[in-house]
Amino acid sequence: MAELTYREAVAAGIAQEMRRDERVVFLGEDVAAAGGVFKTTVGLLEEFGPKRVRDTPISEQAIIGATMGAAMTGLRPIAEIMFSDFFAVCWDLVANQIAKTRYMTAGQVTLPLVIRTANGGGVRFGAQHSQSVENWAMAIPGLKVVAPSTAADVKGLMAAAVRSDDPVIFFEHKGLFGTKGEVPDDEHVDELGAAKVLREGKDATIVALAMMVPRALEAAKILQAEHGISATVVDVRSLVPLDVQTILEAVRKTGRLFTVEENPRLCGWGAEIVSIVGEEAFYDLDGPMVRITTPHVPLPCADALEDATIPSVARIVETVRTSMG
Amino acid sequence: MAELTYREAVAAGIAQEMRRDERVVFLGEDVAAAGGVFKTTVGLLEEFGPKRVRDTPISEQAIIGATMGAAMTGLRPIAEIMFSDFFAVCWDLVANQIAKTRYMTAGQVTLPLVIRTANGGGVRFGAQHSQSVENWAMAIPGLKVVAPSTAADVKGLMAAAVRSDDPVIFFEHKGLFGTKGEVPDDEHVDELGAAKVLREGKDATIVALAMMVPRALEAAKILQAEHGISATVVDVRSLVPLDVQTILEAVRKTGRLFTVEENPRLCGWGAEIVSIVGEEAFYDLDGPMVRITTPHVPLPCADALEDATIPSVARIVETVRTSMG
Amino acid sequence: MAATTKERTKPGAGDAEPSQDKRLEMYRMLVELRYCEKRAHDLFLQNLIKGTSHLSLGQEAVAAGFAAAMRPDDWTFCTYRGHAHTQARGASMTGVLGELMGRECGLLKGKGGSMHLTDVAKGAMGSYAIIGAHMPIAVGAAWSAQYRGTAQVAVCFFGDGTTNIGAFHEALNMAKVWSLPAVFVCENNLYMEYTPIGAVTAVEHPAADRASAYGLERIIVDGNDVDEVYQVAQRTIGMARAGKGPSLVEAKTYRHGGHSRADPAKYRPEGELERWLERDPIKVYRERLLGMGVATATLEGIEADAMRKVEEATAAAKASPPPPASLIEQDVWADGGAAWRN
Amino acid sequence: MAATTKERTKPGAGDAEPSQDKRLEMYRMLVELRYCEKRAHDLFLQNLIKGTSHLSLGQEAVAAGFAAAMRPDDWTFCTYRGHAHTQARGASMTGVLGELMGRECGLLKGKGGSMHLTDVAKGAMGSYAIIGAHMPIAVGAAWSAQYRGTAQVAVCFFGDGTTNIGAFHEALNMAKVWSLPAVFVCENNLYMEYTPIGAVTAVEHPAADRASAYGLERIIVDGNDVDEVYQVAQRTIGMARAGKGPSLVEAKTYRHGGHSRADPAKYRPEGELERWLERDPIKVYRERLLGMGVATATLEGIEADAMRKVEEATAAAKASPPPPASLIEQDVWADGGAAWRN
Ligand SMILES: Cc1ncc(C[n+]2csc(CCOP(=O)(O)OP(=O)(O)O)c2C)c(N)n1
Ligand SMILES: Cc1ncc(C[n+]2csc(CCOP(=O)(O)OP(=O)(O)O)c2C)c(N)n1
Ligand SMILES: [Mg+2]
Ligand SMILES: [Mg+2]
Repeated sequence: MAELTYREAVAAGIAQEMRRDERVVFLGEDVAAAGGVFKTTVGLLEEFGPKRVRDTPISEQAIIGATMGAAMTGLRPIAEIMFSDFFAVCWDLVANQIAKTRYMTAGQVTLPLVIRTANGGGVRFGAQHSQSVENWAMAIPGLKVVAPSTAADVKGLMAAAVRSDDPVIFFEHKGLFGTKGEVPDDEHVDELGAAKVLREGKDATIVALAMMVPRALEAAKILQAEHGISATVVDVRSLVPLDVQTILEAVRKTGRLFTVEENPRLCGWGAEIVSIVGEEAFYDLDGPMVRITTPHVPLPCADALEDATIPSVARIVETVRTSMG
Repeated sequence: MAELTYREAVAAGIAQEMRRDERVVFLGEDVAAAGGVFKTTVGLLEEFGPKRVRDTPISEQAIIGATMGAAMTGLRPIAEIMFSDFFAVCWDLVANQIAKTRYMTAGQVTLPLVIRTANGGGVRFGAQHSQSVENWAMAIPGLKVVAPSTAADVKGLMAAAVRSDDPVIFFEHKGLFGTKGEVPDDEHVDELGAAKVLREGKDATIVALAMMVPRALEAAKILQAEHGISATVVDVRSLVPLDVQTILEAVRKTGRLFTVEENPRLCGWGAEIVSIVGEEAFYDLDGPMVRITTPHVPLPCADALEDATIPSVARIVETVRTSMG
Repeated sequence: MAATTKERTKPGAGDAEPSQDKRLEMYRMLVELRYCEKRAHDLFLQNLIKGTSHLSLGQEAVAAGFAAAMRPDDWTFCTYRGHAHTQARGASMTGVLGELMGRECGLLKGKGGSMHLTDVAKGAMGSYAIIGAHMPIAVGAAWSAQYRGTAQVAVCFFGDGTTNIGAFHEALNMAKVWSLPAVFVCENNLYMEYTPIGAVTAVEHPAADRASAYGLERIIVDGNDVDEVYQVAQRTIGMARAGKGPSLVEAKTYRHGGHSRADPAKYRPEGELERWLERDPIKVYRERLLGMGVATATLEGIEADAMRKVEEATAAAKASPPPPASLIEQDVWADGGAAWRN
Repeated sequence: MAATTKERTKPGAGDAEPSQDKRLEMYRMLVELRYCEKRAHDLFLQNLIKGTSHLSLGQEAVAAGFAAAMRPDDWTFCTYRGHAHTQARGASMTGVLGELMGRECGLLKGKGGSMHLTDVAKGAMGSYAIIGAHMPIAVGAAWSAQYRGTAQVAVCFFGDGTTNIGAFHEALNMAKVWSLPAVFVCENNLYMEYTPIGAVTAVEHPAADRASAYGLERIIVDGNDVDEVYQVAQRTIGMARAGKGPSLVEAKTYRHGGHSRADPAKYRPEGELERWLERDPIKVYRERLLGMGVATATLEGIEADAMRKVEEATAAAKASPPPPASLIEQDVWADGGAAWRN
């Protein structure tokens, strides 16, 4: 086990798969010679050469279209969309073409591809470079959706994503790039669709994703220490497929559900999980299900404002505490 | 009162506003000379001339960009996106530019504009021309979102949308264009953000939108007649602003919530409403909250398949009955 | 990268004329595509085809000329107006008509419909219903061919109206920069849906006048002359296969009917259709073949074969049941299913 | 619409030279933009500016030359690299530095940040952070001017890399077809972020070599020569104002620093920066003015004024508090609030 940053784990995951399989190629803006604007892909050009690691024009539609066309004709491409906000300029290729083509062709087309992207806020980039858009992808049938919270998960889920024969949208969190964690040196392949219970409690279940995971864990510690509330913390990790069983089980044990989302309030993944629980575990609930989200506003830029907008440890603690009475 | 089709009500609503205010202009593909591919805008070119009613190239980004630029400099444009699926080719302009610019500029920019679009399925157009994407718009802070179910609401909400100083996404349902209803001849201006209780019941609340509204109503009749279940039916009409009070009130009276959505299952507006109710009216609930949705698949094309995919009257009846029973 | 823009508007010296066999093969294709498309039209009128559909009547020579020049493992990417292109690559006529009618025997088992005809086994890599999307997708296929060194070529068809959408621009630039084996073919039929292309386009030739913006040669071809199309196809596909990069071809043609099912095409100036009917690609080609000494009986035989094929396909498609509801939750994922949760 | 493509690479006869007053006004602008941008760089290093920022050091002559040719009610649309363009239209320097520092006095009260500088009252209609988006938005403003008959002009600045995105293509075509009063100005600084523009573009001059695809004149200008920029601006804005439609200008220039805060710009070939520093727009212009007989003291006076202005603005911005949290739920809607429910 080596300690890697979340950032380094990205290249480690990609490299592991590129070594294994020649069909894996990688493209994006400034990803090759420059190693990516977040330095997540440093070293890939050097190891795999310009045939497999390609810089593109600023043409997101061409990037994602090329990814799809290559995937349907025998390659297993990985594309980078620099900021997840930019999905909006190529959403047709993602949501209407890649997601639907296998279904529409009754299975004639297989699309083993990964689109990885820097998601989320907290780094003072403003409303067009800070969005959490994992719910955009989750709402589209035909896309698998992953959002790791640790370096090890980055590597392991990247490998799983590359090996999947389905299109996977891989959300890396900008606010986590600098965080460190133990990552297996050897081949490391995780599983899509498995949530992780990071902490077991008996009073409440807190479900979180990506950068909200460390905050939820921290909040759980405080809730225990200062308020005697014992909380289970679940890292969802994969929105599609969704590990509904792990979540239901946690809620059945604790009787209360809290979700912590970075995306704006309406129609997030938290609403989906609340709805599933509200139908399937209704009689196990001891009280309201509460979503802790960014308010339904674009993300402001100034540090003072941004920090007060995205759910914080304090807000999680406060919300759970008040709601638990 | 004249009887108009839902289709005719579109042009009636636009014409009413264009007569009143010279700043209202209208643009889109094949909307002028041809009157629109759904014939929703027949007669506008003749009445208002080519300066105010403009055919565009097949350039959705340019259409929506131009709409925004015109709105920020003194006009009140209405744009057509022919099929709502095509939002995906101009989503950046809608979700990142139009929705966020007022907020990012601390209120310097005002965007009084309407984007109207043909939404929904049931007409055998296949997965790229049949989506219900109102949840895409609802998930973006800064957009108002309307989806009328009757001809009168089309005219009245169109007028309200044009008069709103905020950007409004106006979803017309393809499956309803041919339906008829009484529409006020005189100036008719409805209100954004008001749901309508179409039927009062005491056992269950069914919340529906657009083409699902007539189906929910029909289902409520059958539930009453054949199963003795008395259901309130709420037509949401406006997703943003959302008339939460009307919905909560209905649920408080009936104790049960069912939502009927045409969009694929995950992260729809139904999940949002369930989540609000599951937090704010939890103690009024007598049983699970149930979403009736299209399964999480792209929409198949063949009539036999499409009809079995979108929620039907029979499926609504069956789901409510089983769940209440 | 320097712009080297040569201009060429006709097949020139070095473009090989089709052989006599090739000519008869193309005539057969033209006639089959025409008869099948007419049958599709009839099936609409009988309400056996629902939804929408976009016919290629009048534009068959583009599909036939290119298909005749392609290798079986080359790829076609086309639009919602793709019945002809898909069949020209060898897709089953029963599969096409069945798909239009929403039957289980359809190429896509009824899941896709007329706008999405696909037959991967024949290299018909899909019909795409959102303007421009397939152009970058074709770029990706060409990239794959280049990467794997297979000498396959991606041929991508699109309309004049499509030249005004962003994806067109991005795809052509990237194809040229990466020097990919792709041929982009604009079928300029003078109209987008109902609006004349000239009313919404800054240049006269929507594709050809923009070739130089991508460092490409300016190529215009008579899209109603299958021999000419074939020659340009041979040359541009040959260049792509030889590693000489992409081409952009503008084929001038005309659709005889409306844009789609619902369109009576009243926006056309008087006499325009009649003038183009004079230059109907099948009429023109039939006369040419007769003039070259092909026996009337040979052509009539081909025509009779085609009519029989259409009748058989129609009957087979009609006999096929509607697709079973079990298909609804199939084939979202590569495992064959649609589960998004455990 | 026929393509009439003339070529012009320099301001020609009929392009009015700037008056002496205009020249001094432009020199003042250049120096202010330069000093302020350098200050922004210092404030980064002191960690008083968070997030990212994109400096225009070296590119000031484009902003100054165009701004000097615009009417107060004309509109500027620019990119995340927009500090200079926004200030050139008259936005407050305190407002700019305050915004960069996330202070309440910021032009956007801290809500937008460095990539979104806007001052509608001055015609600075926004800085847009997603490549290409503002080009169609500028089209809309130009449409509004044409519709209302105000003779206003929309001037839209963008980078070389932006010429490869779809929105560029759509915007230019529509602007030409509608003959709108817009001037599109490509600041070709040789790089997208870190990748040389030549490596990802099918033509040598990413904007000028594509003008003909939109029926536009080919215009290249030395973007480091403010007089030349001013002359081209006068001419193209004048044409737009006179109802003669849009223009596309390619201004060759160079950024002295990295792409953004984080970028040390190591990808540049040796000597490149040094060669361009020789042609620094301020250096060049100062020498020209002196050569024309302007007194050294006059220029030094301008420089001292500018430095004082920067000091004052810095102090004012530093003194401004962080924005209050109450702003978070303000100004989503025109009513000033953020309520999405009752
Ligand atoms: C992005 C997008 N915008 C609009 C449409 C609707 N539409 C379908 S076909 C068509 C006209 C296309 O014209 P052209 O490219 O000339 O092709 P043709 O139909 O003439 O073959 C339009 C506007 C679409 N499918 N996708
Ligand atoms: C759609 C989109 N893709 C990528 C980016 C990331 N990005 C920001 S600036 C930039 C380079 C732009 O280059 P150019 O247009 O030459 O402008 P310059 O920065 O040189 O002024 C890129 C790729 C973006 N902001 N938007
Ligand atoms: Mg056409
Ligand atoms: Mg640049």
